[in-house]
Amino acid sequence: MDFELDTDQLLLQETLQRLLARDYTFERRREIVKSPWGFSEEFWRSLAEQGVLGVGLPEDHGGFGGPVEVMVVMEQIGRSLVLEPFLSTVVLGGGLVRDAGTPEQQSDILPAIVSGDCRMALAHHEPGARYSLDHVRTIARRRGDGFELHGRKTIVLDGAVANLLVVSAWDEAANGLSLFLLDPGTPGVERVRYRTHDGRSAADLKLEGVVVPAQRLLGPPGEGLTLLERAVDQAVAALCAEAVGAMEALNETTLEYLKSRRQFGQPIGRFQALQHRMADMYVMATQARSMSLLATGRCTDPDAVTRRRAVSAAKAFVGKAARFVGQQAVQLHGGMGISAELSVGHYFKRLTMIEMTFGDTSHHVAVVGDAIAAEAH
Amino acid sequence: MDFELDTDQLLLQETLQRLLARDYTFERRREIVKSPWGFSEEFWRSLAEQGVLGVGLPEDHGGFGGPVEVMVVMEQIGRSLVLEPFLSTVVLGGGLVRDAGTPEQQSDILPAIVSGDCRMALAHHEPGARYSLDHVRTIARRRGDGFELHGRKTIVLDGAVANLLVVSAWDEAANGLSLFLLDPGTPGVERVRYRTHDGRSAADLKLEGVVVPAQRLLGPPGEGLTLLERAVDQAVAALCAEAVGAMEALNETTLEYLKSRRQFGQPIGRFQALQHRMADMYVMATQARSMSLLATGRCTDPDAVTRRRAVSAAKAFVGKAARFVGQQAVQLHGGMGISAELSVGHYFKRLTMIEMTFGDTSHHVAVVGDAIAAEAH
Amino acid sequence: MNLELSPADQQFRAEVRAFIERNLPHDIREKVLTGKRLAREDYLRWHRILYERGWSAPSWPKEFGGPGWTPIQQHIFDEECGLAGAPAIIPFGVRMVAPVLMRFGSREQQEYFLPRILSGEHWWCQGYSEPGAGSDLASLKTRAERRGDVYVVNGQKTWNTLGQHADWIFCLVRTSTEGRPQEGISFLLIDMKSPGITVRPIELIDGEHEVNEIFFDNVEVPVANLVGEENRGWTYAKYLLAHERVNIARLGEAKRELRQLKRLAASRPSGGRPLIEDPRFRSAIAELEIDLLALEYTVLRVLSHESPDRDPGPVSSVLKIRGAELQQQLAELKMLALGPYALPHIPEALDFGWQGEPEGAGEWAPITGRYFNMRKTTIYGGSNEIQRNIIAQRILGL
Amino acid sequence: MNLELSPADQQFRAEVRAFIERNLPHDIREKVLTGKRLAREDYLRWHRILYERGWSAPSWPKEFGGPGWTPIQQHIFDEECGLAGAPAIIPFGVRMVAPVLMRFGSREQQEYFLPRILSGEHWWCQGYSEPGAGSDLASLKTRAERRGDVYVVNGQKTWNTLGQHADWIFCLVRTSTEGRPQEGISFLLIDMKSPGITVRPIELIDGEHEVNEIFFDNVEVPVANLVGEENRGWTYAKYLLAHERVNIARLGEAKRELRQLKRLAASRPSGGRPLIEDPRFRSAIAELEIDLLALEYTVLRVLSHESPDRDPGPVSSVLKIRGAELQQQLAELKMLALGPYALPHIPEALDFGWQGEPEGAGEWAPITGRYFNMRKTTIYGGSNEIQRNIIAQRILGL
Repeated sequence: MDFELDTDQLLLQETLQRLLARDYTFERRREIVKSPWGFSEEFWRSLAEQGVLGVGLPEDHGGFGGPVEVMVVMEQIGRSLVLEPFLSTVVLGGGLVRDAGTPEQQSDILPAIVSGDCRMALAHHEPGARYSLDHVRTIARRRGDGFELHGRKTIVLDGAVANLLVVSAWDEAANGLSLFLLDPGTPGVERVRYRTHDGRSAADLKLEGVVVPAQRLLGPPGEGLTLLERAVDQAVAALCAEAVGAMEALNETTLEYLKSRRQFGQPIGRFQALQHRMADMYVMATQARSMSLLATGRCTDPDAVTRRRAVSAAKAFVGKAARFVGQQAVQLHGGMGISAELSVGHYFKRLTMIEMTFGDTSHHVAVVGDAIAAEAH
Repeated sequence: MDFELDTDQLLLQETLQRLLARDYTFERRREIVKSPWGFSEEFWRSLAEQGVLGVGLPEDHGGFGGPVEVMVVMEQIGRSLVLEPFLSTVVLGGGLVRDAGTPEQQSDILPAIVSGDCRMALAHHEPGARYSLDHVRTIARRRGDGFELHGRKTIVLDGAVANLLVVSAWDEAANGLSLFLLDPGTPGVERVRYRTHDGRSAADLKLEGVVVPAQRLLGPPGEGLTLLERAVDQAVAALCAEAVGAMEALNETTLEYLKSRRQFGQPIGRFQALQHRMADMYVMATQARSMSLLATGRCTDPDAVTRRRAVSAAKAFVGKAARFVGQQAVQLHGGMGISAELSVGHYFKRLTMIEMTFGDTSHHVAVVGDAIAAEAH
Repeated sequence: MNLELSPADQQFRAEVRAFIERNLPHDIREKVLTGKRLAREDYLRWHRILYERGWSAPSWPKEFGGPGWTPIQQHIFDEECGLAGAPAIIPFGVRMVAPVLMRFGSREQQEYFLPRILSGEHWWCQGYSEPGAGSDLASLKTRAERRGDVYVVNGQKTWNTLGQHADWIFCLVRTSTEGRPQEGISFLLIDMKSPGITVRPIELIDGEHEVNEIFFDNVEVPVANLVGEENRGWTYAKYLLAHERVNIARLGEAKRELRQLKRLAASRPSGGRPLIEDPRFRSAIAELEIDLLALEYTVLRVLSHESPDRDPGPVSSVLKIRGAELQQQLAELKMLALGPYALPHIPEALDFGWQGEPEGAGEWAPITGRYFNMRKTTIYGGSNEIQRNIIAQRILGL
Repeated sequence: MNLELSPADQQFRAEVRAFIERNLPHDIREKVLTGKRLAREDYLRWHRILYERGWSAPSWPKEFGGPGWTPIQQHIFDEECGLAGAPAIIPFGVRMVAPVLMRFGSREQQEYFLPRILSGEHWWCQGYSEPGAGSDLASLKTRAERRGDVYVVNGQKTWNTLGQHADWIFCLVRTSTEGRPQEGISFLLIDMKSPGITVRPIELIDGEHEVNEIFFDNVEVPVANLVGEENRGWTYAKYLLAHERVNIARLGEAKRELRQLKRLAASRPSGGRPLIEDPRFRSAIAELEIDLLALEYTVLRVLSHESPDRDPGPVSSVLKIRGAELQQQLAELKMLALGPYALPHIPEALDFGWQGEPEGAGEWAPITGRYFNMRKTTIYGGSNEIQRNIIAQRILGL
C-alpha cells in the first residue's frame, strides 16, 4: 500500500506548478475569463509543450501515465482554477478514443490531442436527463454505409471551444447507444454557445439529419453506454482530484485571511468559533483527498460494480466536502467572500459546479445506497 | 393572535410548579425510578388532589380546560421528568373516552381518572407496526352479544401500571378497527411488564380468547382508526410540550454548568465555541416552543389534513430539537453528562424516548413530505 | 391562547391582498417572481403606488405620515408583499434613517427629509461599513473635520447596497479619535450629488452589480446635516441596527421561495419523473417547510409581544440567524433541483422577457446566481457569528 | 501509488483471519457481536489465546516480546479482530503504560511489568482524570508526598474504566505545587491491592458499570514505582496520550457496527417492508458507509507514512474527531432503525443467552444503551472540542 507519488509524477507536478505560477496567475486567469469562451489558445499550447495533454494517453501516440498522472494534473488545475478543457479533451474524449477507437481513429486523434490541435467535448446530456447516463433520445439511423443523427444535446461542457465532439445516440439497428466522432462544423449541426458560472463555457446542439460516415463510429455499435460509464467514472475521479486541489488552495487562502485580517483588536483567527470552523474545513479536505486517492485507484477497475461504488462514494464525499469548504470559506471572508475581486468566490463557484457535474452528492449517495440494498438481497 | 396563558392557566402552572418543587425533586424522582414500575401512588394522588388529572376532560365529570391546559401540565411534566402516566391516562385514555365513550362509559371512567383511581394505557402497537397506526393483526370476533379478542400487543407504554386498557383490534364484522375497554385482569390476558430507558414502564400483552362484553366497545365499531388518529395527534402535541419543558430545563441546567464549571483557569462558558453551541441550543428550544404552541392550537382541528400536517411538522421539529439539545447538553457536561448522577443524562434519555414515541423526526418529515406531494398533484 | 388572527387583522390581510392584486404592475410582479433584474424605476413605481395609498412606510407612526400599523399588521403587509411578488421596500430610507430622524433628528431634518422618503423623492443608501471594519463597525476610519459651517469628509465606505441609485447617504464618520472607538463617531446625512463623492461598483460573484464602494474626497457637508450631537453617533447607529432587525426573518420572501421550490420539484424531470416523487427530495423540501413554520411562529410570538416602537431586543438575533440560514437553504435546494441546468450563466437571461438557449434558461437562469448571492445573508447585518455572540452574551449571560 | 496491500500483507491478513476463526471462542464472539456483557474472564481468555500465539501486544517491538508488526499490520490485526467479534484488547496495559515503561521506565520496571502485561497476569487501569479536571488534565490535585522509601498518595481519580477488574493502576500525581500546573506532576505505578484504595462504581446513563471513582487514602507506594524522574510526569503523560490515539478511529469496530446496521435495516419491518427499501433510510446508511470509507483511507494514508515508533502527530486529532462522530452516528442510526423497540430497557437481556419479552428484546436490547453510552466517544481521550483546538493550533497555526 502506497499513497506517494513516484519521481516522474512529482516531476510532472512540479513542471505544472511552475508553468501555472508563471502563466496562470489569478490576474491572468481573470483576463482569460473575459475572453469570449474562457479559453486561452496560448496557454493550451503551453500545456501541450509541457506534455501535459498526453497524460493518461498511450505512449505510442505521444502520451504517458495513467489515472495517477491525471490526478496530479487535475489537482493543479483545481488549485489554479484552470479554465481550459483538459477534462473534456484528454480524460473524456482522449480516454474514449484510447479505449474504443480504431487504430486509424487513434492515430488520427490522439497525437492531435497531445499536440494541442484537437479540443474535444462530450455531447451526451439531453434535456430531462438530469444525472442519468441512459437517457438519450437522439437517434442514429443507418444510412447507406454510415449514419444519420437527429436530436438535441444540451449542457455540452466545453462544447463552445471544442473542435471535435463525441456524440451519443440511440442506434436503432444496434438497439443500444452508439458513439460518434463529429466535427461541429458538419452540415446539420447547429451549435449555440454560452458561458457557465465558473467562467468556462458550454453549448447546446441541434442535430438535424447530420450525416456521419461509418468510420466515425467510436467503439462497437450499441456498446456506447458501457463505454460512457467507464469514461465518466474516470472523469468523476478526475473531478474529485480537481476539487481537492481547489479545496486545499481555498483552505490555504482562508487560513491566511484568518491570520491577517484583524477585528476587535486581534486577528479573527483567534476566535475559537472560527478556529473550529477552519479545523472542520481542514478535516473535510483531508478526507476528501483520501477519497480522491480511492477514486483514482479504482476508476479503471475492470469490475464495474466495484468501480462504480468506489467512484460514487468518492464523488459523494468530495461533493459534500466541496460544498462545506466553499460555503465556509466565503463565510469566513465576510463580505469579501462574495466579491468577485478575491479568488475565494471563484473557488466557491467552481466547487459548486464540480458538485453539479456528473451527479451531485445526493445522486451518488443514492448510487451507493442502491448498491447496499442490492447486496442485502 | 395571542400566545399568552390566561389567569387560570397561569394558576394551574403555578400550582403544579409548587407541587413538583415540593414532591418531585430529582432525589425523590430517583427513589420513584427505583420502585418496581417507576410509579408513585402517593404522587399520583397528589396530582388528583390538585385537580391535574382532570385537565382536558369534560367539566361535568370533574374535568376542566383543553389542549392549552394539557400543554401547561405536560411542560411541567417535562421539566421535572415526571414518570407517572398522565399522558396515557388523561390525554390518550381519557381523551378517547371523552370523544367516543357512551354516557355510561364516561360517567364510569372519567370521574375515576380525575380522582386518580383509574390509570389507563393504550394497547395498540403490535410487532412489526413501527410507526404506522393501521398495522393491527389482533382480531375481534363477535361472540354472542360481545367480542372475543385474539392477538398480541407490544410496547404498551405505561401498560405495567395501568388498571384499564384501551385495546385496538380488527373487527371482522365491521371491517375496520374497533376499540375496547379492557381490564388487564380479564381471563385470557397475559401481561409481561418491563421497564423503559427513561425510568418508566411498559408491557406486552397476549390476548387469547379474551371475552369483552358489548358495553365495553369504545366508539362506533370499525371507526377505531379515525378515533386513534385524533387521540394520537393530541398525544403528540402533548409530547411536544413535554419535550419543550424538558429542553428548557436542560438548557437552564447546562447554562448553569457553563457558568460554574472552570477549566484552563476560567468558566468554560467563556469559550466561544461553547457559547455558540449554547446559543444554538437556545435557538432550537425557542423554536421548539413555537412549534409546540402550533401543535397545541391545531391538534383538535376538525380538518384531519390540517391537523395532521401541523402536528407532524411540530413533532418533526421538536424531535430534531430534542435530539440536538439532548446530545449537546451531554457533550457540554463532559463525562458528567453520561453519569446517571446528574439530571442531564436523564433529560437526554427522556428526550430520546419522546422522539421515538408516536413517530420519530424522519417519520413525521415524511408525513409532511407526502402532504406536499399530494398538494402538488 | 389563540393562533388565529383577529377578525380585524384577517380583514386587514384581505384588504392588503386585494390592493396588491389590483395595483401591482404585471411586469414588476413577473420580474420579482421569476428573479429577473429590477430597475430603479421599478422600485419607484411601486413605491409611488404605495405612497398614493398611504402605505409607502409601513412601519411609521401616523404623526409622520405612516399608516400607524401594529407590528402584526406590518408583518401581514410584508408577508403579502413578499408572497405576491412585490419588490421589497428599499429599507435604507423608510426603515433605517427615518426612525433615527424621528427619534434624534432636528425638527428641520424631520420636516425636510421624512416627507421625501415617504414620497420616494429621496432614495437613501447607507454608509456604515468600511473596508477592514466588517463586523467590527466601531473601528471605522472615515473622518469628518469641522471647518466653519461644514464638515469635510474623507474616507471610504463599502458594501453600499444600491448606492448607484441613491440621492442621499447616511454615514457614520469619525469626528474624534479620543476615548474608546465607539466614542467620537457622528451621524451625517450627505447629498450624493456633493462634489468629491465617487461611487465604484463592486462586482459580486453572481456577476451582478448590487453593492458599491463610495469614496469621499474632501466632501463638504453642511453642519445642519449632523444628526443629534457630535460624537454621539454610535447611540444612533445602534438604534438603527435594532430597527433593521425587525423584518430580518423575511418570511414573505421565504414563503415565496418555498412555493417556487415546490413548483420546480413538481415539474423538473429526474430520470423521467418529477423530483417531488423522490422521497429524499420530498423530505428535503418538507424539512424546509417545517423549519420555516418554526421560524414563522417564533416571529409571531415576538410580534404579538411587541408594541409598535419597542426594540424586540436580542431575540431578534434568533430571527436573523434562522431567517438567513433558511434563505440560503431554500436557494441551495432550488439550485440542486436544477441539476446540470444550474451550470449555464447567461446574464442576458436575467432581463425580463429574454428567450433563448439553453432550454429553460430563461426560467432557471436566476437560480444559481441567487444561490451564490444568498451567501450574503449570514454575513450582512451582523454576521451569524456576531448574532450568536449576542445571544450568548445578552440573552444567556455567558 | 498503490491502493492494494502488498502480497505479504495480504497473506498476513489471511493468517490473522484464519487464526481468529479457529481460536476465538464461540461464546465470546457471540457476546461481542450481539453487544452482550463481557466478563473479566472473557477478556482474559482471549488475551491468553493471543499470548500463546505471541500476539497479545500487537503494537510492541520484538525486543519486549511483541510481534514487531508494521503500523499497517497492526491496523490489519485490529480490523480483523473488530470485524470478527474479538473483544477489544484492554488498552491500559498494552497500549498505554507499556510504551511509557519501554521509553522511560527503569530496567527493573521493564523486566517486572512488561512480561506480566504480555501474559495477562496484570490487568492495568488508568488514573489520569480527576473530578473537576476533565480536559484540563494538568489541573490535577491528587498528591503524593515522599516519606522515606514511599510516596504517600491522597486524592481521587475518576472516569476510571474497568478499574474494578484491575491489578495495577498508573497514576498522575502532584509531587510539587511550584511552577506551572504541568510541572510538579509525577507518574506512579500503584498496586490496586494497596491498603487505602477504594473503588466506587459510577453508574452511567445506560445503567451499566463501566467506570469508577478511585479514592486514595494515605496509600503507600514504593519509590521504586516512580516512572522516570519526579516532577517530569507530564512529559510521560503526553507521550502516552500520543500513543493512545493511534487506534482511535476504531475502524474494525465501526465496520462491524455498519454491517449490523445493514442487517437490521434489511430485516426490520417498516410498514410491512424492510427499512432498507426506504430510499431515505438507505441513503442514511450509504452516507455512513461513505464517511467510514473516507476515514478508513485517511487512516491508511497516515499509517503508510508512519514508522512503528513515530508519533503520528496532530493529524491523529482528525482521526479522533471523525472516529468518535462515526461511532455515535452508527449507534444513533441503529437505534432509529429499531423505532419503538428502542424504548424497552431490560438489563437482564444484556446477559448472554437471555430469552424473553418483548419480542426481539434479546437481539435489540443492547442498541439503545449503546447509543447513550457512545456519547462518551466525543468526550473522552480529549474531547472533540479539544481536538479541534489542537488542529487549529498545531496544524493550522491559529
